[in-house]
Amino acid sequence: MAVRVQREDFDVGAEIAVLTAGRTDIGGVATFLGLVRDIAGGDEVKAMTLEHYPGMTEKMLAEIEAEARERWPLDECLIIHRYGRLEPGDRIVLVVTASAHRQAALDSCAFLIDWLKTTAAFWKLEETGQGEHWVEARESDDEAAARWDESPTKAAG
Amino acid sequence: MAVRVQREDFDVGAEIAVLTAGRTDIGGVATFLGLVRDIAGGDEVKAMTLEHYPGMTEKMLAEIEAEARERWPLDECLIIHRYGRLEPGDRIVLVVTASAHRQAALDSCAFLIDWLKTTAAFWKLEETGQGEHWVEARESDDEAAARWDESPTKAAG
Amino acid sequence: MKILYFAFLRQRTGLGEETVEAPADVHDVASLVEWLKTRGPGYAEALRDTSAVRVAVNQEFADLHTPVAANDEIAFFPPVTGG
Amino acid sequence: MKILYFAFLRQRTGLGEETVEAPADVHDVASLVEWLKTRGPGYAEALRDTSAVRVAVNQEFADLHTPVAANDEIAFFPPVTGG
Repeated sequence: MAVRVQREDFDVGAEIAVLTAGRTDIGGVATFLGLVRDIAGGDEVKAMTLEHYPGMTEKMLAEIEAEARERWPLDECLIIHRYGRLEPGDRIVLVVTASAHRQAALDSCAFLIDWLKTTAAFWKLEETGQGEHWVEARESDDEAAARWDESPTKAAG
Repeated sequence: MAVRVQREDFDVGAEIAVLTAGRTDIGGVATFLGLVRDIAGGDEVKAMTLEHYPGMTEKMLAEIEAEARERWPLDECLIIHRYGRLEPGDRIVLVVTASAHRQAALDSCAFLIDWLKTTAAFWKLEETGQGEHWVEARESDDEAAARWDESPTKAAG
Repeated sequence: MKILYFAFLRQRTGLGEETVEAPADVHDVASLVEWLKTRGPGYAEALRDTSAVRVAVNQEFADLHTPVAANDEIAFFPPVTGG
Repeated sequence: MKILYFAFLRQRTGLGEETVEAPADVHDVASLVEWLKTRGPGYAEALRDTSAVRVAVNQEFADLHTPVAANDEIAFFPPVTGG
């Protein structure tokens, strides 16, 4: 169980390997890896700078991770989020959830990434051909996160 | 776009790296990694031998991959499934889906793993303390796969 | 025709694959099954309960009424359990 | 008290963090905002439209009515956009 907010890149395979090493009780590992896209709202994105609130951002991440662990039977859970200046193709966020049952792993991973993409305390400065601008909160993301206010899907095996 | 049925192990990080190398249009990569568990139906599992139908198994995997690509806007899709004798903790299956939008990646990954776990042409011989037995098809898995007969969730961002 | 057996059917027949020359009256899966069962106790045991057996003809799911011909590949196996 | 500014508020105030001694009549977020706005045009501009500003007191989301005291950490930022 871990939450990391860091400037450095991460290694997806190595992170999964650490979580699953020597474990024989984990049936499924769901992973979401977010990358910086070169297009946002129709504009070409040259780079993006993520700002966070050191302390509060981590605290909120730890809280949502605890909520996921309460809602689903998770053996392992890892959230890594980068900050600083990132360019298209760069890794930005990683969620890994591991459970005996695949549905718990899949659902909790989707829950966490929806939360991260909408509610996590980050602010994004995009550099486009039209200059720099701060990204505003998006409606469709809020809707995706709102789906999780319902009760979770039952683990199906 | 690839389907592989192989005896050899695979490297999750390396597979994701190959799919995303040099790409700046992919926003999200969803991954499901299946591992052999040491418990099944209450019995301790010492090992499991997966048998497949060479030719037909691959053909069915290619068909379901094509269906996923039709239902969701995927940039990349990879399915690797192992056969042969596997022990608890061993990697058994990998699904990787990549899309500009995270919901498409998440939903298609869940769709594919549900299908693989229920409908893929594999047969499992489990070695437990009570000897060897062939695993029978499970109801709860069929229900999970049946959910996908409905129309897919709309991409949410 | 080429006949394949998987999982418990492979164990009971004692082989995974064989090439056979079926009699002329074998024209569909049902008649093929009846003929195979006459080939020995392992076959009879494997194919005794056809409700527990699935069949594919040329790598497509089929049933007892599906026609079979000399160059076909016919596979018998239990319901798939998934990966 | 320690005041933090993020994103466009950091750019407009020209600083990410400062420690201030607020006057005695600053007792909640609303009165803190009013006082900060008197400290210069950057502050006035950053805090002009409080509907576009979110606030946290001691790393918990707060609002204009939340009390503030000398040792608190108060942060101003736009609505979060997520990661």
